[in-house]
Amino acid sequence: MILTPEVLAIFILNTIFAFFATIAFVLSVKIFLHWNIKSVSQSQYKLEKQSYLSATIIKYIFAIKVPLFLFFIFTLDKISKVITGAMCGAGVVDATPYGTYLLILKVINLYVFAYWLMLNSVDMKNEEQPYTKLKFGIYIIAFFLLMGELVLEGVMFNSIDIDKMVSCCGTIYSSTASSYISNIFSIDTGMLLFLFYGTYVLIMLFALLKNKYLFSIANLFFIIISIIAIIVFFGTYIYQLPTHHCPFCFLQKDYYYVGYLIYIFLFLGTFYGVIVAFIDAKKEQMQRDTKISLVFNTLLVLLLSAYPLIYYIKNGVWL
Amino acid sequence: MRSKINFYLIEYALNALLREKYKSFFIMSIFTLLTFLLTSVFFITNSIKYELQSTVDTLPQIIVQKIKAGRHYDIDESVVDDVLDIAGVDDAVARVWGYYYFENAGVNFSIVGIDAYEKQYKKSFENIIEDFDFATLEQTPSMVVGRGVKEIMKQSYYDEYFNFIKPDGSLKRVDVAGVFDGQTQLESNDMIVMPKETLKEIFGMDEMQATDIVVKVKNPQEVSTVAAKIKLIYPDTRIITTQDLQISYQNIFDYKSGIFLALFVIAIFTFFIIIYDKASGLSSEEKREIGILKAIGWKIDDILKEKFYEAFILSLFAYLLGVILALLYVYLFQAPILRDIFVGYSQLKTSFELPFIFDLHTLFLVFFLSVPVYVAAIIIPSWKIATLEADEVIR
Amino acid sequence: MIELKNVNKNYEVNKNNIVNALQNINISIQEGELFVLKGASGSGKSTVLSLIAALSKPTSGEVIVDAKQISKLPDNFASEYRRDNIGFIFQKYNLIPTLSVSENILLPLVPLNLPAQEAQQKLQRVMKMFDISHKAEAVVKNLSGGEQQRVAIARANVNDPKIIIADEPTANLDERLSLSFIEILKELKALKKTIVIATHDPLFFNLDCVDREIELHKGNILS
Amino acid sequence: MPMKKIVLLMLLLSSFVLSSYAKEFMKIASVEPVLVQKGEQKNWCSVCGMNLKKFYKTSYIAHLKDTEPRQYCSIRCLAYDMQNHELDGDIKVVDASTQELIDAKKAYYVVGSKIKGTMSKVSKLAFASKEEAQKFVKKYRGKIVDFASALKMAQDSLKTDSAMVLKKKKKKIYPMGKKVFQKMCKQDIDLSNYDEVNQLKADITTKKLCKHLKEKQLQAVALYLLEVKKADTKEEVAKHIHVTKDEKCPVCGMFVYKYPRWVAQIVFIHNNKEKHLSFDGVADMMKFYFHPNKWGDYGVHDTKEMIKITVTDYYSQKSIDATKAFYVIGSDIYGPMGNELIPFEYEDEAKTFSMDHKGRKVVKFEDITPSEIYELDE
Repeated sequence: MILTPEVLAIFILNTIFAFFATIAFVLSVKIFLHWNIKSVSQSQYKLEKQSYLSATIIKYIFAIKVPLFLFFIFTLDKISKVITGAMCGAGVVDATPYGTYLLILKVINLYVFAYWLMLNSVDMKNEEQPYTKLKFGIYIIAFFLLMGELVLEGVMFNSIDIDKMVSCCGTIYSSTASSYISNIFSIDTGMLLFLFYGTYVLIMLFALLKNKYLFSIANLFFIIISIIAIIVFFGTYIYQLPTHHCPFCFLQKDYYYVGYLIYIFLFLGTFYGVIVAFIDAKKEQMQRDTKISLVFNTLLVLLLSAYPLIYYIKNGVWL
Repeated sequence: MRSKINFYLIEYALNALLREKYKSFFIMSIFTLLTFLLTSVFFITNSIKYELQSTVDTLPQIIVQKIKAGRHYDIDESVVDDVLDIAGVDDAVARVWGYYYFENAGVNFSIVGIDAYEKQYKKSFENIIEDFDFATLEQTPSMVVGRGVKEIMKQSYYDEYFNFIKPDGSLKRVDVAGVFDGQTQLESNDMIVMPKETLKEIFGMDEMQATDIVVKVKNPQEVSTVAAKIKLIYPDTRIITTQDLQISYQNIFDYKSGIFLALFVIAIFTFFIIIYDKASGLSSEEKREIGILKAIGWKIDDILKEKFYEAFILSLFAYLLGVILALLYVYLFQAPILRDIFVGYSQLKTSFELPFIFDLHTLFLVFFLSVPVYVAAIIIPSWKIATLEADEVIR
Repeated sequence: MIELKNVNKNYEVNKNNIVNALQNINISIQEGELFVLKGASGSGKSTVLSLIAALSKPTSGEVIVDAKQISKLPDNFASEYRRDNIGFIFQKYNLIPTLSVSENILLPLVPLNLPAQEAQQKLQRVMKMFDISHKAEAVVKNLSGGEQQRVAIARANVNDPKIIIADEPTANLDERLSLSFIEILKELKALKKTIVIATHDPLFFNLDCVDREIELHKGNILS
Repeated sequence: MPMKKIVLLMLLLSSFVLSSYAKEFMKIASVEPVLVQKGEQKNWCSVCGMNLKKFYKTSYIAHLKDTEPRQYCSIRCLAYDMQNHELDGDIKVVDASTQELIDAKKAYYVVGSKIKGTMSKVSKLAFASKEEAQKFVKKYRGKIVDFASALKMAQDSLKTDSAMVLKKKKKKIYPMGKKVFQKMCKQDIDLSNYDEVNQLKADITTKKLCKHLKEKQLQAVALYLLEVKKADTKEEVAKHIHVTKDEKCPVCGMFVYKYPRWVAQIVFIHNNKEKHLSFDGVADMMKFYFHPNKWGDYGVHDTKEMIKITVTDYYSQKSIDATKAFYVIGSDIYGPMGNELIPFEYEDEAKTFSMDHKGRKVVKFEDITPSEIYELDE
């Protein structure tokens, strides 16, 4: 058990989340079952009002969750200093069997909540409110994901044993290790880079062709390929070490916290890219989303490419 | 663009807060108090931790004391040789020190004997050795005294020398060779430094004996192993390591932090309830106002937004105010009252200042512990206000 | 332009006491008309105005404005509709007393977040039109009743709505001010605005500029 | 009467405490010591320079070929001298109880008693009569042997005893001697005339080479002058491996400055320039050492190009030569990367550490294998 003020703060906020998320959940179930936009009954008016409360709660949770996610990563980094063997968040994530799932769940939840908000904003712009049932249906699923995250977070912090030694990121993300992560190192770097830049070009192309489905799928693929490319290739240039692949260390001060920037770009770029296919928005909004997606994806590609390029210019060789 | 900040709405929110002067003031006071307390406690704990660490860092890693009949007793100097032979020990020094009660002034002097050619276990002694010629001090029994000590002696007309009473009742005259300024107030107020031999004579100690032995270990990881080994060779000794000290300090500290955290969770909950209550209790005037706004075309979202602007302005202001007050309280005024709660070891160490440790992380922490809680508390009341039937309240 | 079809409106005071404010009302108002609803207080005049302004929803029946079913609009859209199409002049003015005249007039524009210049233009236009420019910075609670009403009218017109609704506009005015209000009405009518007034002030009866009158009694139209 | 009993008991107890204190065995002479060497230098041991009066009860007189009679503080110094000189005549030892000079070969020796040895871990005290020796054994334990076995013991332990003494000299005596020399002595003492400590000590006092010194200071300065200054042994400056803040371990990628207690370094020549790589532990350094090309192109491709490899001694935290160090594998001390090879300058320290911390084995640099290194990660 590790109970630093940071962890306590996360727990307190989680309690608040759980409390409000439950209220929103109850209301969402009611809305999901009884919503009828055509009805003029009192109960429909009431549901309509309650939908505002649910939406407000969900907005609140998302608004706090985003900075809290960064705070969470920051806290992991801080805790890593008291755990033997861990040098960055990766060690803490690896310290318990729950860490990896928690992190994945957190990222999924960010995407789901952001998607919900987009859906909500489109829905509220239409007099017919065509997505109301859908969005509250999605929230019912999101609620369980969120609760899963909160429980997992509690369990994870609860089971961190300061005295137990953990692996450092150098071991977890190494091509010689036999963990499942090391499988990605079997991908040929040239192939990987081809995929990375190729996907980026495809995204641009589909944006030009205005095919939102292909655009969305390309973005979905871009999330995965980017993370792998960062671990296998770009990370080594950020660290200027051919053998260091950790996707956590560059969140630290020694690397000017560049990791936060990378992940924010990646999230915004791919999120706006993916949702265009999932939301039947007006044309202007779709164009806007596409534009945002392109801007952030481009920023990401530029930022990541700058590291090897600068390295090459400075040293005259590739790593 | 819709996403631009709506300054009209901010202005309106600000006006709304000012209109409800007393309520805003009340909520802000509570909020400020909360952030103030929270920040102060974190500041104090950060500072104490830092101070503790630096205090412990200056202490000898291991102190070996001989225990006889449960009391601290003089230890054989030859123990140093055995300790030096333990793997990992960098240095071991036999210390000679003690207290001398000067009845005339009713004060205790602490007297330290040093050997000028030994490695010193404390930085301030190095300085004293550099400033005074100990070779001559040893010839004619003389000493170096702290500035404060000099003053006290002068009051009893001891200017050039001082007569110590030895255990056998005879007097030992020791000349005052010089005055030094200690690194701390404490040092210069009660410390006397003289050659080991002279001090041993005053205390009536055997030539080959010492008060205790301090041990330096280069690798801090080895301290406990070395300590265990000394204990094995000399079962009649008490071994004090900095780790022991640290743990005992830490225990006091954790205990107090624990109580505080428990109180704090209750405080947060209370805060939540108070805010909820205050935000729910609407005057008919306020209700009418919301009704008017809705009647002239404000949406539920607009009103919610306005309420959150209000909350944000209020909480941000209170947060900043709380942090600034805490900064002043802790570092300028040295945190009266609160500090005493946390400084449980005041008897172990007489005086210290809270060093200025500024940690951005603490500010984020306090932010997450206050602002989201406040905003959460107003969600439901704001929603209730925003969904009021305009038609009913404006008539 | 405005059509109420078979409108019923019940108010639930408590579980066992339901008041029928309107019973099967059918009203049709043409564009540019100055329409007067007469009747004693409690006759349901204000309820009709609320329904037209989408401030409340009918228990049954339809309210159609500009071919739009406003009785079924979700709350946010009802507000938008109100903001863009309706200028509401209340009996008690319903100004925010601690704000200044210009601040009060600008209130409907706040959520729109207009550029400062555009907002100022709109403000100046209505202040000039209703002759309140000289008091622009005065706090509303210090104004006289007539001035307050002019502020309320200015606020109702700041967004240049097609429909003006007035609820007992002269109830708190002396005769001189009431007459000047009628002058303002005429001006508005000249601007081709549809105007609906609920009143029991005899001053409005048989007025030249009034196109049509209906009298309500206990939620029913007296023919 | 209980009261009386208590008083009696207390009296008894206090007398016991007092007597045991008073009867503590002291090596210092309580009679006028017999000193046989010539001149002022007679006061000190011929080998180590220690004060003979202070260690009179363990001291010896011997005649060696081609020398004046020599007097030693202990059997250890006698054994030491016998390595270089042949014995000529008999050896005299001081009886530990009567303090008279007796024939060493006929004496009874008590070895391994509670009394500490002089310059040795185990004390060897001589007695003329067997009864005295037995009485002593009763009180202080140990066992009785003859001269030959006592001497054998001294000879056998000479190496370890010398190492122990040297350790103490390095830690305490030489630094003190240096300070005394700088503050109290003439800086132009000609050391070429002196071979032995007691000679030098005699001259320092008689010829006033230094200001008045106490015995301890005199001993320190003499040892410093002879064994450090004259021998011109380079003064060991405890050097740490220095790393800058931007140095990263090529193997694991961590900033090395965060783990100063574990730093290891490989120095190599690249393009005629001396370059180095720092590691946050021996394990990582060895990984690099075995496969320098696996971790990227740093301009070093073969172990032959490495001109110096240093590691941080676990105990002293000094920079030591990695190829000469001893490493403990499988201990319960973890480095920043977990299981580590813990480096030591001296084998005995490595063994001590291995005992203390449940080490699996102690290996030399050349015995480390890559498979062992990679096993550490599991």
